Amino acid sequence: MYTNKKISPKILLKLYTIIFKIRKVQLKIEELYPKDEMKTPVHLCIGQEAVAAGVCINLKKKDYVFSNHRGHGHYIAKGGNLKSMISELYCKETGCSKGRGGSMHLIDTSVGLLGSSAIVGGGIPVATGAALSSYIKNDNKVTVVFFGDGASEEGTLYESLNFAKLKNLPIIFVCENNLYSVYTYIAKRQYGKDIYLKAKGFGIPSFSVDGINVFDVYSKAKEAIERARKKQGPTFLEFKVARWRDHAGTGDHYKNEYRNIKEHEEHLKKCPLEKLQNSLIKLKLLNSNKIKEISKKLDLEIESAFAYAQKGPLPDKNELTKHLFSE
Amino acid sequence: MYTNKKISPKILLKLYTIIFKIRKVQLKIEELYPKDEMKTPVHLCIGQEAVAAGVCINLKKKDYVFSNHRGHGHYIAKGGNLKSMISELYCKETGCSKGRGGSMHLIDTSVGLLGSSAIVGGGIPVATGAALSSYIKNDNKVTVVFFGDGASEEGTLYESLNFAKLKNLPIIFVCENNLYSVYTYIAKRQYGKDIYLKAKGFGIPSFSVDGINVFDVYSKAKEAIERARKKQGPTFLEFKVARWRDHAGTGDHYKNEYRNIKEHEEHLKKCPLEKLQNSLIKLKLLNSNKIKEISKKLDLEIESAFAYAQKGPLPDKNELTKHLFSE
Amino acid sequence: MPWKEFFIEREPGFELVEKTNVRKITYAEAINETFHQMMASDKSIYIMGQGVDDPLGMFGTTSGLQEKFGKKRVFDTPLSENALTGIAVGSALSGMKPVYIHNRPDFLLLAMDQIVNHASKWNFMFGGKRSVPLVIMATIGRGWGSAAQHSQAIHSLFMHIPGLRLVMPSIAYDAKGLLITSILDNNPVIFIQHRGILKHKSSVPEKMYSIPFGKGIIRRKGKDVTIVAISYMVIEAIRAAEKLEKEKINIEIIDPRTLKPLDEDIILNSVKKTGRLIICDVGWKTGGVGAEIAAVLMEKGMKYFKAPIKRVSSPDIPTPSSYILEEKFYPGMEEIIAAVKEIIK
Amino acid sequence: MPWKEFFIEREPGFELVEKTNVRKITYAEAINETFHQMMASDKSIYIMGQGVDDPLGMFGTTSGLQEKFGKKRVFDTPLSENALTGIAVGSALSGMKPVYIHNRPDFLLLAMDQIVNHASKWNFMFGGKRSVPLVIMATIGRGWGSAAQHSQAIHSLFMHIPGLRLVMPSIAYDAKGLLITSILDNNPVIFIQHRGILKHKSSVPEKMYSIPFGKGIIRRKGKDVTIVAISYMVIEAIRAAEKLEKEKINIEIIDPRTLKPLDEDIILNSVKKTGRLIICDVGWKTGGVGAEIAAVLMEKGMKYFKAPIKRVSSPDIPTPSSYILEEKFYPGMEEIIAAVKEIIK
Ligand SMILES: Cc1ncc(C[n+]2csc(CCOP(=O)(O)OP(=O)(O)O)c2C)c(N)n1
Ligand SMILES: Cc1ncc(C[n+]2csc(CCOP(=O)(O)OP(=O)(O)O)c2C)c(N)n1
Ligand SMILES: [Mg+2]
Ligand SMILES: [Mg+2]
Repeated sequence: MYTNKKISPKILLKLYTIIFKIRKVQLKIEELYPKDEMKTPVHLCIGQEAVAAGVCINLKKKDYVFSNHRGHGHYIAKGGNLKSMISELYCKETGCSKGRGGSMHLIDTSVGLLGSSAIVGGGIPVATGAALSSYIKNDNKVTVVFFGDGASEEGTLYESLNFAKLKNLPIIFVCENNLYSVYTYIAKRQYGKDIYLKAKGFGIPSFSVDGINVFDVYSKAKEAIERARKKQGPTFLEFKVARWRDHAGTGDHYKNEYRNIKEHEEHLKKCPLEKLQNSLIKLKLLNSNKIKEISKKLDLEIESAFAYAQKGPLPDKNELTKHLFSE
Repeated sequence: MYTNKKISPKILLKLYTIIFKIRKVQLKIEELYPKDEMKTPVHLCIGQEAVAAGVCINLKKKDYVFSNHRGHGHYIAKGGNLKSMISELYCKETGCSKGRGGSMHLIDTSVGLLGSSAIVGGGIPVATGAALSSYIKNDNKVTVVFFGDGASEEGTLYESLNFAKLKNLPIIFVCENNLYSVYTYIAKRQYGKDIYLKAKGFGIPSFSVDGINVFDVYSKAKEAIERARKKQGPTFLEFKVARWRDHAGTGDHYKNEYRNIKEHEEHLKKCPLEKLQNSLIKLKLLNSNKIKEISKKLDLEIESAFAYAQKGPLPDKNELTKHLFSE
Repeated sequence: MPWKEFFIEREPGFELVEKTNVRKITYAEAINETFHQMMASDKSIYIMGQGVDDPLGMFGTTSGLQEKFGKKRVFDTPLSENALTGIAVGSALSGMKPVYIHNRPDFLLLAMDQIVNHASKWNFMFGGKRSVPLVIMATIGRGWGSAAQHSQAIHSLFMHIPGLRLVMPSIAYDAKGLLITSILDNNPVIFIQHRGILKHKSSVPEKMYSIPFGKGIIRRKGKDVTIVAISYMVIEAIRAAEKLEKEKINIEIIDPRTLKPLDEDIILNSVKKTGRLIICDVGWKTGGVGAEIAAVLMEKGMKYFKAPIKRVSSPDIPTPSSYILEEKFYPGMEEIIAAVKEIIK
Repeated sequence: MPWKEFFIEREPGFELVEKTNVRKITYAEAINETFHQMMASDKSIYIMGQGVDDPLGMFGTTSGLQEKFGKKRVFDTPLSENALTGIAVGSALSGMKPVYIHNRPDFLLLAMDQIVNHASKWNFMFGGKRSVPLVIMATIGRGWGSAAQHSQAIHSLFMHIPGLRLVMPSIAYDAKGLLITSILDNNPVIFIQHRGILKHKSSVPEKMYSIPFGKGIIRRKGKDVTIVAISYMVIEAIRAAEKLEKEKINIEIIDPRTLKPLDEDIILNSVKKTGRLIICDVGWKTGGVGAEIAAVLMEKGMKYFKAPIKRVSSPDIPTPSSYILEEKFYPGMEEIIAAVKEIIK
């Protein structure tokens, strides 16, 4: 049983709800995607939910988060408006990016989500820049940037680490190591499996954490965010997770061709939602009624978001060039 | 006294001659540069000669070297043709790059010098590619790439380290840490002064070495090159050196404005040529007559190279677009 | 995602080359066959890129290569586009002939330093001492909300860079012949494909053949208006021409096949006849290849023009994701027809 | 190195703006003054770049800033051009107004990913939710054997990218007014200077003033031939015009000042009068800004042209280092005169 005495029941239930919500939204997308109404590539984060939830719960609303192509979880965990997100997937004017961005470009500035880049590694320096703002303005905000193991092969990461350490910026580099970049296993792209060691060489406190165990995620992120808030500089957190689905789209069609099936099956046994749920049941914080209640509430919220998205208006063709420049 | 019992007298004298030669060539350039006949930016490596000499003496002629904007020493140490180099500085058709490259773009393919990039960090992946050739072809060559502390801030270094380790390539990354990029001290660009730690995070054997002490340079480079030759993969060597002159051009005009003068004066006391000379005198390998003899021989060679360069023909204006493509 | 289906639908119902007895294969198959043949013929060729050995085999273009030529000559790479380009350059300097394949041109923006500052200049900068035989390939994405960072057609940037070749074949036959030329060439080549044509079939001889750089081809003879169509736009231009034929408007279509070098003469000769030119590109208008083609043609043949040159290209905005906006963002048959009608007014 | 002397020598012996009582300062001084004034007026502006606080102060343009505004708002950077650009973007998204200064445009090639994939697209890609008020500056190098990697004029690449502004002032007065506009603008601006004009003086008011984007200026009135001259080429064009005047050839010179947006009307109006256009650029010819200017002018005003447009630019090769080749590589007064004589034939 995963547990951690320092986490309050209230937070534990909140974590559970967020992880459950991310999972449910993903499954709903997966269910409806074959209808071809969400005409935008989706990158599901099923299996990785605990990272987004465990990190973001430690952030304040004003804090910044930057995400990547696999950004649904980050968006939801930071409190992004669900209706706007689903509408973006449906390519609607009511989408968070007004139908200009699609699933890979989510934003909700009202909760500090300043955007997500689909260029692997591209969001890392951008996030570092937000942290630089906080350093210059002394506004006491903390920035978190999410990226994958693949992004740790891009030079921008190291350039950003160097700069963040140099200026002692309030930023947490969160690497979700799900072992794959598209269909390519990490061993074909890097030596060793431990990415955090590379960040360590830059003098940055760096840790490898089980990303399935939300208790660990929560605690490590909390420490890091507190350090950043106290002007003690950046932290690098590598979370070991698994991608349960195909790189993009639904299911995992080519799994026999690109996966080590045995390893994968081990991963599938370790569900972050299930683990947390079992722990909370043992802690008497949850029971089947309570679970049903949460589940129902989430279903209602999600269904209403999809309904909202489906009936929302498409962008106006005559506004094609709008938003090229800001006035 | 610097010494190392494992280095043969023959090699010690050769090292001395090479360092002396690099120094003398630099001083000659510095002497004649104000005449404005070498119409190309020069980046003198006075004070850093032991690195080029101590590394390259361990290489075979067929081995590859890639250099950067501060490349005179690397070129000479690898055995590049001096007449062609000086002619290049004089912008002549007889130059190693036929007057198309200038001081920052030296090449001598007959001794494995495949070129030098003046984009900081640009030569690192290119060199890694030459090592990849050796890996694919199994040709038993070793590649060395020289770059400065500034280059360790460019993402290409880390991308290259990752790839070199992944494929176990026969390459030595040689970082000449002279503490400055132009007029910017390292502390304004990086956290800490130890660059080799960053390479270590990539699983690459990485060392910090006194670059003034040619015995240490020689031994560490020898080990690394032997390892590479035995297919044991890449090595990262950081040599601590000092740049005695201005970033570009002659003298050190702005030194009071950008240098820590006290630190600099300490550096100026540690001359690689003088240290080696004193050691060899104590080892009875040199005496003042022998020094004079070597000096004279070098002067003759250098003078003849300058004479050759000065009287060589300029490129033909009508061949302006020649060499754009290779047939 | 239904990209593939989307584009199969659009396959034109006509032959792009003369009818022959030669077997018909897709563009992707032609590329794949060329790789197999070239790699067998020259041991210095190697292929790398993200996913070249994965189940999708880079749209099928790299399928079977690793099995045949081994992991040293066909390998997946880390996500390090700039360094990998430099690595390709360095290997080219030392005797190899690298082919570096990218999924999309968008990622070439990470490698501009190595492409422009290094690959394109090495031969010149060192007085011809070492050249860079390197082929960089990428496939323009399109549609299905790929949006601003995954569907750029940035080939025009390379048009401006001395020392590069820019190759953009539109049919399988040319893809094979030009890929062979590209690999045999001693210089860096940017070879741009387009998702919209990878599944299109045309007659492709089995034997190896080379199509020279700088040789355009007339895809369709006509006398009223000349259309220069680039890459996928050839398909749209042909459709437009077939429709216009019914209205007795007779279109000549020229596929330049390589933009750098550009076959100026073939366009000029056509314009001598038609007096009217429309340039259809898959990228943005301002500062695009269409601008250069227009400028050079006017320089050389102003007197032949009966009307100003027109450019049919995407508007100067990032690609929007919503399909309703995509539709308008991508010009096609209808925009070409409208341009033709205007130009003959 | 004697670069500076080299260029001072070339300072034109004439006023570029109307004679006034306003004090005359150099281009570099005008930039420096603007930074001082703007930073004092808006705390969200900060300046970074390699060497902005070093003894040379980026050709003097950044002198005294760190002393005045502190190390948080004026700082030297690591050599990490791509990440630093992204950092500038991120800070712009979160309320700052960064000015990122590079020594030379060559180094922008390392940052194309952040400039093109990120800065230029963020506002559009997110439906206008966050904009990127960012100024990126670089000074084109020239001469003294700087060679292929240290003297590129690659501004034309940015001409092609939607979402960017491209600003290239040729005199101190415009430098100040356009820098103010650039910093005040809510979008990414590429601001390109040229070493050959940084020491040139012209009348510059002390007060702050803004010159709108997309407004060219007639530097010299004339009736026979229109010359559009970009950046440093304005100087060469004026010299050519003065010489030609003696032969009774009357040149009108237009300085577009910003290339993106481009003041097409001012050029068109001039061509209506002269019927002849020569475009003089500091970069390569093929696919350069000259191509776009030629293409769009022909689109809009073909009927006014009495002769084909000419482009005076560098040949399509990397910059050679040898001075004898440099001389021929860089077009100037003589090449402009030759082009004029041909165009009026
Ligand atoms: C610079 C760049 N190169 C390649 C791609 C294509 N691409 C999109 S997502 C992806 C996988 C990235 O893997 P990782 O960073 O581990 O994230 P994950 O998908 O596993 O969450 C790749 C290669 C890209 N978007 N950007
Ligand atoms: C990518 C890039 N950025 C900036 C420059 C300008 N520049 C030329 S040499 C140099 C200093 C580099 O310092 P370092 O790598 O330590 O080498 P050193 O000059 O000390 O030998 C700089 C910044 C450049 N050439 N390339
Ligand atoms: Mg991954
Ligand atoms: Mg240095």
